Amino acid sequence: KDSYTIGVSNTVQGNGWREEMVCAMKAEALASGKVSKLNIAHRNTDAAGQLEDIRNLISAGVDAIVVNPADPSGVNAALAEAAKAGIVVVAVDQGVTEPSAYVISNNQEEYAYLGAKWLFETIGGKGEVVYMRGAAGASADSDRDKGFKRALAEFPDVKVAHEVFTGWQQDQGKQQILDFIATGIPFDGIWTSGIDNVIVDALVESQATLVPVVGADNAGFVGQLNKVEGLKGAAVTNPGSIGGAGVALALQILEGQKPASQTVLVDPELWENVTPEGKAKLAAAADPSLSAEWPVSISIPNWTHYTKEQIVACKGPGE
Amino acid sequence: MTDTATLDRPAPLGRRIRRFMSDQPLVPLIVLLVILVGVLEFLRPGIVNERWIANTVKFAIPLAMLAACQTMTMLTGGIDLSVSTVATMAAFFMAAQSVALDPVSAGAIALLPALLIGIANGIGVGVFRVHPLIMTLGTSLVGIGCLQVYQRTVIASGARVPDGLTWLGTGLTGGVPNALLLFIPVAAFVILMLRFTGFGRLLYAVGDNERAARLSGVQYWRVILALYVLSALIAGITGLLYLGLIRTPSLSLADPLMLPSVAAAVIGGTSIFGGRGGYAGTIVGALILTVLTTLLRLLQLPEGARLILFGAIVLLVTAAYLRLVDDR
Amino acid sequence: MSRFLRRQGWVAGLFVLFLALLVVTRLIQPGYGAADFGSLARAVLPYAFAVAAQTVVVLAGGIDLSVAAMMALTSVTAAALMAGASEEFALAVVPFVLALGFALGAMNGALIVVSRVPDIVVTLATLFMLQGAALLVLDAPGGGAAEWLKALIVGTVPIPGLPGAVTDWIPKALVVLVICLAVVWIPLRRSRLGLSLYAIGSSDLAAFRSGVPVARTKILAYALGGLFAAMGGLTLTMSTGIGAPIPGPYLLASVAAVVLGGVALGGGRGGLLGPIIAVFVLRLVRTDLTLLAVDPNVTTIIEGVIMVVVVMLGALVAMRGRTP
Amino acid sequence: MTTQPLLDASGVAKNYGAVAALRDASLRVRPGEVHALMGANGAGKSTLVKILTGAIRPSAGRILIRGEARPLGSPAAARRAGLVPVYQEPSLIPDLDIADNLRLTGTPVAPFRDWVRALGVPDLDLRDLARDLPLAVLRVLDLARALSLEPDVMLLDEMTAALPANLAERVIEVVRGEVKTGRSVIFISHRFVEIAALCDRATVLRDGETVGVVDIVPGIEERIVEMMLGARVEKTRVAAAARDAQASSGPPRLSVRGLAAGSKLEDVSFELANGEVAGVVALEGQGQDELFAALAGSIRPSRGTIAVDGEPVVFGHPADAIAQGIAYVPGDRTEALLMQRSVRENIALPFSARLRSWGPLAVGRERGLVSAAIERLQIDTRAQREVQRLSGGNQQKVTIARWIAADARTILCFDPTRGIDVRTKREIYRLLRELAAQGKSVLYYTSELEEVQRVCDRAIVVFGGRVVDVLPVEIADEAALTRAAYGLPREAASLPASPSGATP
Ligand SMILES: Nc1ncnc2c1ncn2[C@@H]1O[C@H](COP(=O)(O)OP(=O)(O)OP(=O)(O)O)[C@@H](O)[C@H]1O
Ligand SMILES: Nc1ncnc2c1ncn2[C@@H]1O[C@H](COP(=O)(O)OP(=O)(O)OP(=O)(O)O)[C@@H](O)[C@H]1O
Ligand SMILES: O[C@@H]1[C@@H](O)[C@H](O)OC[C@H]1O
Ligand SMILES: [Mg+2]
Ligand SMILES: [Mg+2]
Repeated sequence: KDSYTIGVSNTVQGNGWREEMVCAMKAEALASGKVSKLNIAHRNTDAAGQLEDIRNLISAGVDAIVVNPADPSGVNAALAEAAKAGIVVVAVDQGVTEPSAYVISNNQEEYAYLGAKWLFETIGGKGEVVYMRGAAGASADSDRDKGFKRALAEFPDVKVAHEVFTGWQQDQGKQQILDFIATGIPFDGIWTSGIDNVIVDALVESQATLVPVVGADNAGFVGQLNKVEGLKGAAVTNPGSIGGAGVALALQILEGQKPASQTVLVDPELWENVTPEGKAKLAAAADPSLSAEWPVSISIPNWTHYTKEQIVACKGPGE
Repeated sequence: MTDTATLDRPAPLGRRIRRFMSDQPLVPLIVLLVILVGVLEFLRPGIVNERWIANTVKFAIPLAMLAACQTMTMLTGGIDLSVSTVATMAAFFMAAQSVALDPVSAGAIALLPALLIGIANGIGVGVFRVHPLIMTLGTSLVGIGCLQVYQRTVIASGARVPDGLTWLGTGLTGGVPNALLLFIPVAAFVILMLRFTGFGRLLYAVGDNERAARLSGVQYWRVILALYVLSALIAGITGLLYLGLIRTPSLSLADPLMLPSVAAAVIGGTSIFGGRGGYAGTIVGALILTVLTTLLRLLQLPEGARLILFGAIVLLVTAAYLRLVDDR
Repeated sequence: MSRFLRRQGWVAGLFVLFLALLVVTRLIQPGYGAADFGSLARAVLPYAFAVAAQTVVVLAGGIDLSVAAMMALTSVTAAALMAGASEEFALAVVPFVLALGFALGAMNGALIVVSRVPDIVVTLATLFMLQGAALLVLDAPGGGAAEWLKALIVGTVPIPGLPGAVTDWIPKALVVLVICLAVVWIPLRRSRLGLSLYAIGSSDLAAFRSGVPVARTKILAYALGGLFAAMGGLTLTMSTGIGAPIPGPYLLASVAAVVLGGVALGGGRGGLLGPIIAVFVLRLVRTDLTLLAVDPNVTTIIEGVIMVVVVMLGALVAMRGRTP
Repeated sequence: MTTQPLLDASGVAKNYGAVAALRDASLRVRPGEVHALMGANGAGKSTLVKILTGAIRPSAGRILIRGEARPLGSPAAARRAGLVPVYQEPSLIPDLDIADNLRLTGTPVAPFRDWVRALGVPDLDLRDLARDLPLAVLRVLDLARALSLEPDVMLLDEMTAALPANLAERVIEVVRGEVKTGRSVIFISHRFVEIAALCDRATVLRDGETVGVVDIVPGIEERIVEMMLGARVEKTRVAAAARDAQASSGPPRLSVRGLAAGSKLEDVSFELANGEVAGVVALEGQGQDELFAALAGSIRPSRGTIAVDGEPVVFGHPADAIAQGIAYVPGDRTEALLMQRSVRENIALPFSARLRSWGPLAVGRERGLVSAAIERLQIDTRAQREVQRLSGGNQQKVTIARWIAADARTILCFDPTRGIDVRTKREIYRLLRELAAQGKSVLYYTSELEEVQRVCDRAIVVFGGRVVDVLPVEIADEAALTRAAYGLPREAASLPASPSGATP
């Protein structure tokens, strides 16, 4: 069969990362040539709303569902119903505990650990850091918190001077750091959960000391790591294109090629602008043509098959 | 002729203070603002410096501007829940159009959706008499949807924040935020408009008693249409300024300002039922909220406790203020 | 008859619209059946309780911006209490959480009465406070739910004497919804208290002069709102098996459905049935849009347009009715 | 007096911010009497009623019921103490039907029905929503509800003000019957006829103080007025200059042909000349509301034509009528006022209405016009920051002052003296005559028939949505007007030459 319909469920709208994820799904579906229709439920909602969306997709009779779960266990009921109806279920970006579902995900704990460890090393294993988290209560945030704490435990002389939730909102993050800078309390580094370029902006605008900053591989931040004079920092990859990988995995399973394990973790990479190798990676990754909120890793080797034009065009089959 | 003329004996001090407050509703608000700043300085000596003030003002301005929209619409008994969407749309369109166009043309295009949403709100509320809460919520949903569709074109073309906006949004001149260059005229316009123009009078009039206004020849729908268009345009301009301040055109850029913009107007003494209030209070309200946010952040509380305190203080301030000002 | 049409015409119209939408759904997806209707009923649950909460308060002349936050708090409380606890323990958790909702609602009402600050402002403040409290209970989604509780809304109810073809279309979720609402609403509607509630919404001065204890009634309206919100919070925990501290999209949805359901914002006019049917209509519209695989971004536009257009139509109808 | 008073209030005071609404009011009511509470506008009558019935709390004072202090903290408590009011404004819940309204207040249904019938409303459907009923019926229902609670003391605050003559009469009769059973009634009205017909004694308030208690005997009227106003007032007779409306040259200011609107106004034709005050007389619900609303541009007529200065016009909005110089003063002042705004803003409101005056205000000019209007109407501006703090009479003056300031050429006054004291009434009569003398024209609906001869040049009588007679002022006494208002033909003897401007 080469005309599958695939359902997609996502519960964060208006976030650059998630938009890239959806575009990657569309591009992969188109590039594969095996998908006749994508049926996308994409809105701001909670686990209960996602249950509704997944059930609507089941009603629509899709062959597979690719889901970015609002919660690791909160949507299990609907995922189990889908599996019972013979639908292939793939979770991307974050895991689910439903055993019948396949998972292809960024390793969120590792993401935080890598960046935090680099930061603590860079500031010399001691000092005060600002810890700028994501949305309070979101599961990606709590996974990352585990990674951050693990790294922190390895550096007993590093202290958290200030811990805040940015809510993954640019303006919140910017105001928070400006407020903190204004207090005059010294700090030696900043770890962010992906709200990164506005933090660098704030440091520059307020003429504060440019301390090392850790962020994600968002286009804006990568550009800054390349260009901003005196800025030390690292981008940890967290590809939104994992969505495309999810579609690819779903298609493989539909074609009868089950993966060896239910869970495939894509490990993050860290690109810093201190060593020549890091600089080279950053220079290669930089893509000023992308929207600042889009992660630059727009494809995942061995998984996705579309071109940059295709993901940027953001068009699925039949569009 | 004043009320005092009828008094046989001097009123007790408490009542005199109340009457003073009632005539000068700004005074207690400013006192509160000063107290909050005092507390902040007490908690972190040295924090209140030139840089901090500039920073606070910078962030209070967009809030105060969106709260201008709430003030004006609340005076007529309405509310404008589409302001954050309108601001975000303007910012997003601006950033997207600036890649190819000069800032002025881009700005004009960016304000177009604001104009359209304003007209739709005005017609819905003024002509069809849809409840403003619902109407502006609906157009806001439509606006967000359009933005999400539009957003795809930006992925291909990229986005750019014009330098002029960055200068306006983030720049300081001699320690004073450049944003005041935009804000002072806007604030003066709103204050003077409300106090000294026929249109301002009509806003109070339709908010107080729409029937009475009608019997005096006031055409409700015209007033409301003009009002919501004006509100949307101010929101749009706020979006442009905010883009200059945050410098990332995200799809939820101005959302966090939505509920605080209502709170700022309310704290500033504008009645949500219409007919009473003004913009000067709102500006102080916006400053109070901004300082309060900083204060709570510095307390280093868990997020949950911070939210609880924030809500409690907003409520307390509003209640105390009403008590103080309500001379009845 | 004309009196019925004038008072219930809107609700009847909504119901017809719902039936029409069901037909449309069958046309789009010929396989749409009882199981799918069950899914709809489960999706409706939290919205229906949110809108019930909003309806009582709006009828009494108020508005409650804190419903979604209240649902989050009650949901995490239930989930946190039930996590790792025995099945029987949940028997105590349910009434506790309902009482909590009732008490928090009463707190909303009392704050409004005591502070004399407008409802919309007080509940805006408590929105932040309740959300903060939810984060203190659980700082991330988690907790658990008793199996029996989860099972309460799964499947259908076999009713002796009725053929399976019929009972298949009576999902448990719907039965739970109807029972929970009816147990509170029907006695209320018939009591003097219910009248008082409409009275203070219609004109609090006239109500006061008619001897209605305005403050007490207002507090009670909010308390009932809190109770319904707690039921909504419980259904969240029941369907997801967890509690999430960040409020879902229930506030705006509840206000929209209240208005679509023919309840006057401002109080005194309308009932509970209209808003509940409105919730079904709105959920079914989403189902249809998903079935049609409409571009998800366009879906938001369509939902917004529907809301505006339906309310405008209602306004037009009302205007026609006024000028004979 | 040896009988213990049923109600004994003394030293009652109430402050609203800076203004003392009541300073030192006392009121003693015996069992079985109808006790009038009188006073000029702003004297504090309503405030006293509200205090006595638990609607507001006094700042000071002592209130005894049958010699005992009873709690009066809420309307419910006052009711338990036997005090039941009928307030000036209807107190039924608009969105509840009548049956539910009764249930809410625990009113027994059967007696209520009987009272409603006795008060002259035969066909009430208990399932009607209160909001759908006309004002006069609501007033009657309020009274019937109070009556069925069998109170010891009933307080009627300007109960008859909004009633047409026939219903007002019924009310008087019923109240008179009620006191025979030993209950007492406190009766507030600005109509001396009613006071004379009904009351035993009167307590007179002036500036928040009780200035006297008198027995109602023939001729006491002048004395009460003196006490109310603190000075003697000349009683003016027919103010209308006997003048010939035909004499003014040019087309009539307003001419109405075959006008129909709403369900009540069937077919009305008449002309209003420049410099004329034409009275409109009708029982409740004969289409007069629709007539005024149509002329004011508030509703669209379904048939007929309106011409202004000989030119046909079509009004889609009050603004259109105002553009033609036609202003409307509604009977219910809450319909006309911005209660939270200042006297000045209220008066200046029409200035800003038009699109071209949305810009900066002409502050100086506005102040001049407004203060001239305030001066001319002698508005008490002590509490001018918010119109809602003015007394009823002063509020009413503001609604008229607005159109004096706007220099309207034609004023449609709908019962403008409803619930207003004698002095203010006379001021308003004088003002309207002055306007007429300046060539302006006034259409004047009144529910108080004696006003016609005081202020009008002729009376247009409407019955069943049609003009049934036009009486010249000389013969338009209460008896003649009443006959006409009930649709009866004129008595042969008084038939004069056909009046000018009569229906063709
Ligand atoms: N809320 C208020 N605030 C300030 N002053 C008030 C308020 N209410 C009443 N007053 C003042 O108290 C005085 C008495 O008012 P009240 O309405 O009791 O008089 P009244 O005897 O009913 O007069 P009228 O016959 O004109 O209605 C008036 O001068 C009025 O301006
Ligand atoms: N709940 C209230 N809060 C504040 N002011 C009130 C309230 N109720 C009435 N008032 C004010 O008190 C004054 C007297 O009111 P009331 O309705 O008794 O008088 P009125 O309409 O002047 O009476 P009337 O014309 O029948 O003599 C008015 O100025 C009114 O605005
Ligand atoms: O990095 C984040 C991603 O992992 C989360 O799931 O959605 C929002 C993103 O910013
Ligand atoms: Mg009075
Ligand atoms: Mg009065």
